[in-house]
Amino acid sequence: MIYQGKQKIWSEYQKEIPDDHWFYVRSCIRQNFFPGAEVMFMKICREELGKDIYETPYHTTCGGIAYHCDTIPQETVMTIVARQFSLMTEAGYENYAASCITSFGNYIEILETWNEFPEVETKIRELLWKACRREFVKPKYVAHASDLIYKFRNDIAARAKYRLVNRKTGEPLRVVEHIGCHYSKMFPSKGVGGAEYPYVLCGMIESWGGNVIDYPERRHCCGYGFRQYHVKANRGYSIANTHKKFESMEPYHPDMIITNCPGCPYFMDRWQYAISEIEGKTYGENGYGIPVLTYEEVASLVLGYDPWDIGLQLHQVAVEPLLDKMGIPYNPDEKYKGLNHKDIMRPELPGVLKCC
Amino acid sequence: MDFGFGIAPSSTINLDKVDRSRFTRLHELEPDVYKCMACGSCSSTCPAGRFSGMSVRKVILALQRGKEKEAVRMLKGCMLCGKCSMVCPRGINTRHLILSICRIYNEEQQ
Amino acid sequence: MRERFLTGYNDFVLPFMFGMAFILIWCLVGMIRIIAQLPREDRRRFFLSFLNPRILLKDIKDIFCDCLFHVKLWKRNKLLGYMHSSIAFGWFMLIVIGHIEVFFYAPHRAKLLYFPIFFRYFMAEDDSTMGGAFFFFLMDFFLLVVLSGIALAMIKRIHSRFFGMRRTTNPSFMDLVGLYSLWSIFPLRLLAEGFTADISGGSFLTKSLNTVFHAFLGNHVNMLPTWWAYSLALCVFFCALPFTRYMHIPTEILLIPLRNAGVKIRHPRKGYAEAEVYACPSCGVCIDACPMGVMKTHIKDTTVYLNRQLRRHNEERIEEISDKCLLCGKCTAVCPVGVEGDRLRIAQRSLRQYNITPDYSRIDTGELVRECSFSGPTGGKVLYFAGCMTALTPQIRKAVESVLTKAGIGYEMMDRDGGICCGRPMLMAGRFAPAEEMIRKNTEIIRASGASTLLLSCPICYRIFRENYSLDGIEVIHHTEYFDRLIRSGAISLGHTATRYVYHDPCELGRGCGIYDEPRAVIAAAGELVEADKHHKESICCGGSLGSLTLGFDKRQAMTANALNNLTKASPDSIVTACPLCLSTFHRYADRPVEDIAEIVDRNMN
Amino acid sequence: MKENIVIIGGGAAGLEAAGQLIRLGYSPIIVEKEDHLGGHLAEWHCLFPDMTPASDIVGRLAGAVSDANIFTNTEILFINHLKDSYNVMLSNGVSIIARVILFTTGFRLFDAARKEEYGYGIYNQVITNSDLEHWFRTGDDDRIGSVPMEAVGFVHCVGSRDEKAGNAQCSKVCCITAVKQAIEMKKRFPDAMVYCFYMDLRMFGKKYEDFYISAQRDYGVRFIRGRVSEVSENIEGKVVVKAEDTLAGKPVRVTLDLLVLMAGMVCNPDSTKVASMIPLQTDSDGFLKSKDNILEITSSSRKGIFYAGACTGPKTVPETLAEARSAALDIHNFIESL
Repeated sequence: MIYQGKQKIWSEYQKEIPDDHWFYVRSCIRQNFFPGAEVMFMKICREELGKDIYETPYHTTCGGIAYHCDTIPQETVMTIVARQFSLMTEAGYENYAASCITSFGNYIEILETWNEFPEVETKIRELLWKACRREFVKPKYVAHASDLIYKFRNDIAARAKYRLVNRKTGEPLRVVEHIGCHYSKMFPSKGVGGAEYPYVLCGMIESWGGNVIDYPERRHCCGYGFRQYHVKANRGYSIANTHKKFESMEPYHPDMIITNCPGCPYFMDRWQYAISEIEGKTYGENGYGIPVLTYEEVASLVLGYDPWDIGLQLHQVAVEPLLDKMGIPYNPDEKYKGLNHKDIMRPELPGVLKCC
Repeated sequence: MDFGFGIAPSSTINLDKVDRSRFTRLHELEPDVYKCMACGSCSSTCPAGRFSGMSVRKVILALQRGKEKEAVRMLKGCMLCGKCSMVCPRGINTRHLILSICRIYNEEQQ
Repeated sequence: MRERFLTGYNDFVLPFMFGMAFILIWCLVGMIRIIAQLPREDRRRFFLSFLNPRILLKDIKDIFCDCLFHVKLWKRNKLLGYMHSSIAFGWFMLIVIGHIEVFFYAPHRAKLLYFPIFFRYFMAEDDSTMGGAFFFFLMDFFLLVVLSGIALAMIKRIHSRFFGMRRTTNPSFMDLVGLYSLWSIFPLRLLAEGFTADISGGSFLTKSLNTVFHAFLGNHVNMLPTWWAYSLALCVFFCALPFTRYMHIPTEILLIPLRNAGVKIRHPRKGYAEAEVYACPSCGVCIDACPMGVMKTHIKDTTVYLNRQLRRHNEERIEEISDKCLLCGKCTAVCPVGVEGDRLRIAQRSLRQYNITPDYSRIDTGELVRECSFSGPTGGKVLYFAGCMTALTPQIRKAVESVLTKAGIGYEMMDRDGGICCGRPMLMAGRFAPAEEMIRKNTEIIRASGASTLLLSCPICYRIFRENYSLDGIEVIHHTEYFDRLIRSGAISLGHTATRYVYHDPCELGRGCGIYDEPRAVIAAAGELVEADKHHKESICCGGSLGSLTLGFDKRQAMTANALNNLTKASPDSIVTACPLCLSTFHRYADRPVEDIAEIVDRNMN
Repeated sequence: MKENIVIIGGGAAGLEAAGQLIRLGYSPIIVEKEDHLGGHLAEWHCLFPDMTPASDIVGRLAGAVSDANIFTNTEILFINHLKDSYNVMLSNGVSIIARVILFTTGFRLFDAARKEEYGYGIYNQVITNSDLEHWFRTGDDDRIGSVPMEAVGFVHCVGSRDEKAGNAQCSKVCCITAVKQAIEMKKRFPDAMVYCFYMDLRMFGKKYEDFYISAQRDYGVRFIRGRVSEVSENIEGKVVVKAEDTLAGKPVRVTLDLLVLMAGMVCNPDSTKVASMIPLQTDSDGFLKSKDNILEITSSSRKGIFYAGACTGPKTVPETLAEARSAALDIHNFIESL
């Protein structure tokens, strides 16, 4: 691996990310999977970094899942997106940040389509007007939320209480970064670092002290693939892809996986349990899995938030080994306590995968 | 635990894992097996192809890719009529090649 | 006639007696072994054949014609024929007359095996026996005949071209031992009898010799050593015989009745095959006959060498030779003793073990039957099976169909969209079981189609349909025969042109099925027929044969060129054949048009 | 004859044209930006199909022009169009008035790093055809032979026939070069498996097909029809290649000790820069545009400006030399007609 070669590519794929004043749209599914992630993003941006992040309860899905499942036509998804833009316009923002990778890809794809085919944009404006009498101005900048954290990675590093370093050995943690497919594979120039060697998560890892692992199936899909998971008959195909990734990263003994997509962490986390049940195999140390975290969760850990406050107890794969390595204190008794110490009940333990 | 689905087998041909020993033996007997440029003349002219999907081109390829079972299945349909050897633009003696494959590879082992 | 010695014995007969006993026992054991190896059914057939006077007579006639007179060789080349028959028949007569002499003049010595051989030593002529002089004359005469044959044999070793043979076999060491001992027997006999000519009497040869060289032959000190030498030469010859090509002499006598009894090769090493292998005289006629012979590297792959390797059990070479052959059958056709080089090879190929066995059970014949079933009343219908190879030479199929249509003959095609192979190529590879399966499938289709005539365009198919299919009630016919019949019956007529056609006899049609005249008759009706340099059963394979398993494409070009050379000796305008494989092979390199008979018929039809 | 002929580029085309013009009695001036003559050919080890050493060819070509005016390390600063001639200003301060300029500016090798998915410049064991030739020539490359060479791969059409890479054209020589290099690798590492990943094999030239058959039969080079989609590195530092075996209709992956990218020929930006001084037309592929692609391949649309070799498109060495000779003759006829 020639690091300078990658740096050269990274330097070629830099995108402009405004410093402040963002209109933020949430993901449809993340709050169910990793409820702490989006909350922590807002908290970090607003409270730690003092940024202006606006969100509105009136925004809807971007239509991406339906679009990628081939259940709605493109005009529909474009009109939904146009409505989101009109909410931004109404609120007086021009920087648009999406929490979800598929949404981000969706916005980029639609804006590029309008760019190439202005008549489509005109038609969508008409449709939006007909549907809800709304108008919009196209955003000046579209970013994924991870782009923002990437931009502020060094500010976060400066405030960090913990680093991605093994406290005992002083060695950097071996970190797998997994980028959502829709981040830059369709439009390489719209992602930090391009499509082949995206830098957005690498930058965070490097800045926070970890070592990035470049393993052969790094580019491979997490296995979600929308239809591959949603149709039960295809689920074997979905898990096969995840399995392939884990088999490929196994020799590197990763300490953790960081992702920037709603589906990826979910599938890489939950499928580790399913694989352990089907194959009897686990990929972490001592029968544990490899903890899979979102970049917001990692940022929160680095900044010293309580693991249980940021929702790490909702992960299938136990995060305790990682917390131990980073030297982050936690109270095991508090793990399954929700807000105001309300008992959220302990989950049933799986047969093979060790989960404390 | 039964989830109602398993890990789907990969269709990828992993050349690292192909056991080349038998093909190496075949190549010693039939150096011309490497001459095939996959034009498909043999397959299109093959009278057995109609009944069994026999294709010398595919057999050669399948053996190189470690898909011996598939090759054997096709070979069982071969009638050894020799049309393939007549049409092969590279002059490969396909009949003898087929006979050699039938000696080196074993349907029982598949 | 009087006996010279009371005992009627001298020690010098011992070597001869030993040799004679050895070879007799050897041959007896060999014969029993071969007969024992025959399948029970063949063995029964063999014994029963002796009870059939017709076969018995044929056995005797064949033994005389083939073993003594070498009629086939006379036909090939007179000098070669004379050489062989002079030695064989001359020697035979020496033995017969020797026995007659013993019978007449010393009947009490008839029990002694050696007595007729050394008659002149033990018996002396007296003045009164005119008969003795007569027999002595005959003996000298046949000795001269044999000696002339030996002299020719010596010349042949040096210059085989005089005998019409371009190439001859390379003798093995034991062959040379046999050869030189055989050559020495008769000059030694002449010498020995020359010594005794002034004591026991002699005739024009021995007596004259004695008179001319009296200074040497009159000295009786050398007499006994010469008789010893004669006896020893016989001994060496007999003892070496089983290990030399001369084993063909006794073996052929067994082979002929076996063949006449209808016994066939079942195993390449046992029974009938073994008789053929040992009956091979290593004459090398097959070397020149072999189409592969155009390339020097293939000379050692001819049948004579196959037989030699089979005798030596050199497995690697046996496999190699067996696989390389084109199975054109020409060596079989020209062999003076009837060794079947092609069948031996197929039998050899059949021994091979394969780990993948074809399985055609899933082929749905119903669909194929539907494709070729006749509509309307059955009876008198022609089912046309073009064959796999014809699919690559569509001009043949097109022409045949056109002729049939123009002649108003109702027909259906059995393989319009491709059919099941006839099985002959598989059979030629020695894989009988899959071939049988194809035969079964095709039989099923033909029977179900309701045809009464099966018309074929490919001689490869034709041969197996004739030899291995049982289609009783259905006539199997090649299009050359069929068109000939149509012409003769007046169903079609051809316009005659001045085009000079040469006809190439395809191996499987000519030598394989004996169809020589019909195609020629058809061609003669359409134009001027000229013959190739070598034709009929001597026709040269085009080189495209499916018979060879190992001959690569690049190795065949020289053979095709040679075959074309042979065909164009009489400067024909066009080369005509009746086999799709010959057609496409010749097409590749010919300098003039190559056509199938069907094309000519179609073009010249009135 | 006192006619100034400026030849821009001292590669195969420039040298051959100069040699021919000298024989016709002219004294051409060769302007070469590098410090040596021979262009890309000088960087190559040997040439298909007879494995002729490239240095022999360059030596012969350069030998024939020893009498010519040669300026190495020299670039064109500007060209002014005078009434019926051109004023060529060189970076060494020399200014030439010439009625004839011959462009033999050649091509540039595609920058393989631009095909990011192949990881050239990122994965240690990924090299280009040019790197391999360098190693053949000098033996100076730590990446080759330092580890056991069990499997070597060649990727055809890198940056050629690739609209995404901005080059829709076929580079013509890469197929046969890959075959040649594969054979050379097989000679040096007989136990290695050598794979060629190709889309089409374009064996158009004399003896190319023989060469290809020999690579298959005699050297056992394995040809896989399918373009490599992505390359990654495994923990041992080997290269993992993914492609589709389009003949089997299945994805294929293989681990290699060395991956060679057959970088194609693309237009030379220096050529474009000089051409813009006159200005000359360029074609859709970026190469200089001939007056006619069949009849007048060596002529430009401007009087006195001629082309030879790969400045008008990818060409083999024999084609380049033939064009150079043809251009020399065209120039001679042009001068005669003045």
